[in-house]
Amino acid sequence: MTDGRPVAGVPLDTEAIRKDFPILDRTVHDGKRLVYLDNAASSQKPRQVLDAMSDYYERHHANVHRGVHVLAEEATALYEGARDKVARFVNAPSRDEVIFTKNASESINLVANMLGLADEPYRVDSGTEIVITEMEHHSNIVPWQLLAQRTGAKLKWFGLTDEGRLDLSRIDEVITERTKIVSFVLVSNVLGTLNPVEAIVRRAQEVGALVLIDASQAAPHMPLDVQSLQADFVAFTGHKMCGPTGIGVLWGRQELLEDLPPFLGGGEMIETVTMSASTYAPAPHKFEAGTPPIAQAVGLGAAVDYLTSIGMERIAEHEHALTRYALERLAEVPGLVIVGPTSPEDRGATLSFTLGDIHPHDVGQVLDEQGIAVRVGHHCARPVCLRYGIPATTRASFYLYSTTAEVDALVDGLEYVRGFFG
Amino acid sequence: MTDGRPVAGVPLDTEAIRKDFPILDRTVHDGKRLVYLDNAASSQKPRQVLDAMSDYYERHHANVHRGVHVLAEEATALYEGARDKVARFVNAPSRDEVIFTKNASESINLVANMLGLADEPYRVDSGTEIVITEMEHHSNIVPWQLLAQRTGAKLKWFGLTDEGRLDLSRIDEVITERTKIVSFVLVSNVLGTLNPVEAIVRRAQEVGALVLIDASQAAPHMPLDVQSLQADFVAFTGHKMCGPTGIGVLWGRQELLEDLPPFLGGGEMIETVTMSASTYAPAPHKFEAGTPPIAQAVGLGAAVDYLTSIGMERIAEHEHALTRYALERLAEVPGLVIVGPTSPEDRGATLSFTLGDIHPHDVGQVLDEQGIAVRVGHHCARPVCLRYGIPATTRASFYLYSTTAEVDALVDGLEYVRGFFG
Amino acid sequence: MYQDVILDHYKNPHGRGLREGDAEVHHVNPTCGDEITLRVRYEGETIADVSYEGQGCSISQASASVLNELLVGKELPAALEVQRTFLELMQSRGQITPDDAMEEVLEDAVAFAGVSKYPARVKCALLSWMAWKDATAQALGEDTVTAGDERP
Amino acid sequence: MYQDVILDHYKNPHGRGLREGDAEVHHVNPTCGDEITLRVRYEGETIADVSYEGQGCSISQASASVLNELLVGKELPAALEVQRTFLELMQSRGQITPDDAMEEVLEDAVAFAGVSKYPARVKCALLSWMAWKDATAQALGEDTVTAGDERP
Ligand SMILES: Cc1ncc(COP(=O)(O)O)c(C=O)c1O
Ligand SMILES: Cc1ncc(COP(=O)(O)O)c(C=O)c1O
Repeated sequence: MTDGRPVAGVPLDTEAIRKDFPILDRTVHDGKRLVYLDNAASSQKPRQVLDAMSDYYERHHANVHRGVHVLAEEATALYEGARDKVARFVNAPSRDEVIFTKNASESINLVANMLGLADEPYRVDSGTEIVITEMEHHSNIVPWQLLAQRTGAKLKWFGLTDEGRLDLSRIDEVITERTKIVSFVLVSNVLGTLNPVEAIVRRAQEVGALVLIDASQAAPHMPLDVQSLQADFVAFTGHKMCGPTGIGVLWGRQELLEDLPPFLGGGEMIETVTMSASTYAPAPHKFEAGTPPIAQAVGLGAAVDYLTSIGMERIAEHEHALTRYALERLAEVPGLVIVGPTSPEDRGATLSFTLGDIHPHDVGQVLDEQGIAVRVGHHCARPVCLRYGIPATTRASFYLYSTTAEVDALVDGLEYVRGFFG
Repeated sequence: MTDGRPVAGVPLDTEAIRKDFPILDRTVHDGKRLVYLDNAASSQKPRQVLDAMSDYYERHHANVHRGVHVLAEEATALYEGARDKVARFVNAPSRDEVIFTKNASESINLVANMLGLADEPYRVDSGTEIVITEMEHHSNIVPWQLLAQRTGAKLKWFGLTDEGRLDLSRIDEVITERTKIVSFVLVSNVLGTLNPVEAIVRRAQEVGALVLIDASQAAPHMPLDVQSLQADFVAFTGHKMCGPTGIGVLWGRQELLEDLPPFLGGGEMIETVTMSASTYAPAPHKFEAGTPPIAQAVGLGAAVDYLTSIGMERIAEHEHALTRYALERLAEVPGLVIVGPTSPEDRGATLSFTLGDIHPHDVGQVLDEQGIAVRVGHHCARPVCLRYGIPATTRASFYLYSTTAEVDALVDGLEYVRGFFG
Repeated sequence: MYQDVILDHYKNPHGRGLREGDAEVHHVNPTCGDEITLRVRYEGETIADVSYEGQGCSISQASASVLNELLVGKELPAALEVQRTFLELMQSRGQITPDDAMEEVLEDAVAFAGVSKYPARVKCALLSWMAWKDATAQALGEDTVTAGDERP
Repeated sequence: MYQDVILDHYKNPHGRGLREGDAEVHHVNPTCGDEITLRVRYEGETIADVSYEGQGCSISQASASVLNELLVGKELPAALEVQRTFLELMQSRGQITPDDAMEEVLEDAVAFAGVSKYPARVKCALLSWMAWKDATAQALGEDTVTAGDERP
């Protein structure tokens, strides 16, 4: 099913797609078919991605960039080729704007640290402000808390409405002339909410603040165009988008990457080194200290090829339809309360909920016994739980290989859970 | 050959070992057999390691630590099991002292940044000193230059003798009461020199300075025992020791890891988060922000299993014998000058040299045409070249699968190079 | 893992609620958000009360209830023995099948043996026990709870 | 890739050594440590001299020698055309086989066509050419060297 051009509107052939993912054949707990609904935590990998990495290690591996031998040149071409692929995938104006990191968390920390070390006009220091939101993943909270502590800057945030959306009603008071950076999530990993980029970017631009968009839950699921987002930085992570663990991406606007100081020092990121001083290579290398995640970049490149061959539009449509179906079906379960938008508009395929008084840990465990893998807890976004006064949620999250039959299995599983603890 | 207990003194069966490494079967440039002598840049990977990673992705992948479903538990057990393996491999007193990073460069940057942010008595600031050596890899120079710039601390270093060894004659003037950290390489990636740990550690302890040992070129090649080294931190990298790219290790003494502040913020490294403040998980998790390199840890675990099954003592003996042979054979090549110790004592299996006036780039290229992969340039340790007044070197570096036949091929190749440019 | 004993304690917890105490601690299980606030009251070496409030899964709630049932009225050394035995069982990764001696010490708490196979849930089962040990240390002094740790 | 022409220039470089100039630049190829110090001297728009000192591989040395041979005596616009054509060839990743027109412009420099297949070496071949362009910009002003860059 990865042949031919993807055509929007034509539904995905999930049966064929599932054959690409070896793990989906697995059974758990004495022969129960695996129903994997934990895609917001990490996606599974198609054979195409695993093959690309094996082929890399079995035929082409060497360290990149400095070698004149065949393997070094092949490895470099594959690594830099992956950068080209990722650049095209997010419609980056230049391949040099794509920095490979180890995960989205490092991408965000990289920006936070650069801004703490930068010169004016970017410098975050006391007297300046950082703006995030209450629905961020810890990886988009803690780096800013650390930056605020280290620099004396003030951390502010947008709160949430009861419907699970950003409360932008006081946007002009939250984002002010003192704001240096606004960092927010495109799609929430708990609520599923798709946030209104334009309103936030417009206000940030008005006051001259930079914008970082955490696209970790968007890049895997919908077309992503860094130019139309109009942000300054976009971060995402490989393992959630059919790619391997150990790789993340930071896209940044070229002028910024030129102006901002390096963060980690080491091999690859230098131009010339003496014992007393060094100069740095141009971006992206300036921000890639040490041997990069070569095989992982190759794997991520294969992942974006795979996703592109299916078509991001079609994947988004598939997940949208599945979300609509799941919202309907879950509404049938007594005591189930969705945490986040309850209609399929402007939301991703991530559904968090509570089930009466039954603790999510127990929901998850009993679902697991039936072969259904969901995530339970605060999903690394504890402030969301605090906001809604709940200790934790159960979260089911879909991907291109998810099916309505799996939604049905979830609903049946939840009925069983209710019986068990009822 | 990976069955049975390794017995020191019994030579390696390189023929059997080579069968484990698929890439060593490759031919380059129209059928020339690959002679891979670029192991100091990166090693090749045995099938055992690739299989472990494929099996992980095909059967067990999920995000770690927070899941109650089967896959999440299996993935967590595999990831944390890899930590156990690495802890045993370096004889760490506790598994919690093993931090997974993305590469050795990140490991070193992590320490440098922690010390810049730490409280007394560890804090590096103006008035304090940092000590490194002139034979460091850029990854053990630039992080300290950046730290010195950011904090006002003074960067000092040990120079080199003409023989390619550390000049410790003025050790008491270099390491002083103001020294907070001494960071040095165990085995040089250019000179091959094995450095005298004890003398440096003793002096550092005298003045209460911390010690970081860069074991990137040692961990793959000899038994490593962090307890007998008596250092405070030891850094190394997966891809040079039969493991995958995208993973490095920082071992650190438990009390230090408890006292030192976190560096990167995000998921996994927290205990509890509110919008205004967070508390951090105990080490090692405190230092592992974001989704860790799960599959890469599994691969590294398989790599240390593989190396252990062969025996690090035997690998060291094999490489020592090969180095002795190579030093003898290379001495026959007219115009060839070894840069680094010329006798096999206290050195690793990395041989850098110059060949008359022929630029290393040309040496490397013409060797490559014969299928021989060496590295040329400054090997990310430019100060070494500056010290010896040369623009670059050619470097041949061996590993457990290297053979005397490959040394012979190198010597023949160099003769051809001389003829070509003669 | 959901033994009837566990479900019973979950549905009808013993001694829940915060009452007067000599020391209070608040423990959190960061991986799942389980929380417990726990107070101990001693009369000499005797545990006069263990009161608690918390939120969490059936395992953490049932375990606090079992703790209350088992420890209240015991002398500290005996209580510490129960705690240590429970810890040993929970850290066994499913390798220990409780024998008669263990059952005698642990009573209802043996029902948690199955939980030890689930690493993510072991912390839930231990939350209240760690909190109790911590609260006791605060009430009576650190050495009173560590004294026995060196036993072979 | 090692054409005889390249080896000849390497063994017998043209115009090597630093002589008087209107501007001097120092360029480094960080991936291999190749370095060049290069001076240009102009008489009006005519390149009166390109003198240089450097260390590096045969490719970078031969390329500097070829540059000297080709450019000295040329008018700036013609020299820029040579430079642009050479750049095009070197960035072709082995895809361009020089035709007659290109050979006429590049003369000896067509020998570098094979180098374009080796990404790690392209920078060596371009080092002196980048240095020359930079030195010319310093001597005559930035716009003199970029003027033609917009040509289709
Ligand atoms: C001695 C030494 N230190 C540090 C490093 C850096 O390792 P990595 O590039 O994997 O971060 C290397 C290898 O490149 C090395 O040889
Ligand atoms: C919204 C969001 N941001 C950031 C992250 C962090 O990604 P990673 O753990 O790969 O660094 C995640 C996933 O865990 C996420 O869902």
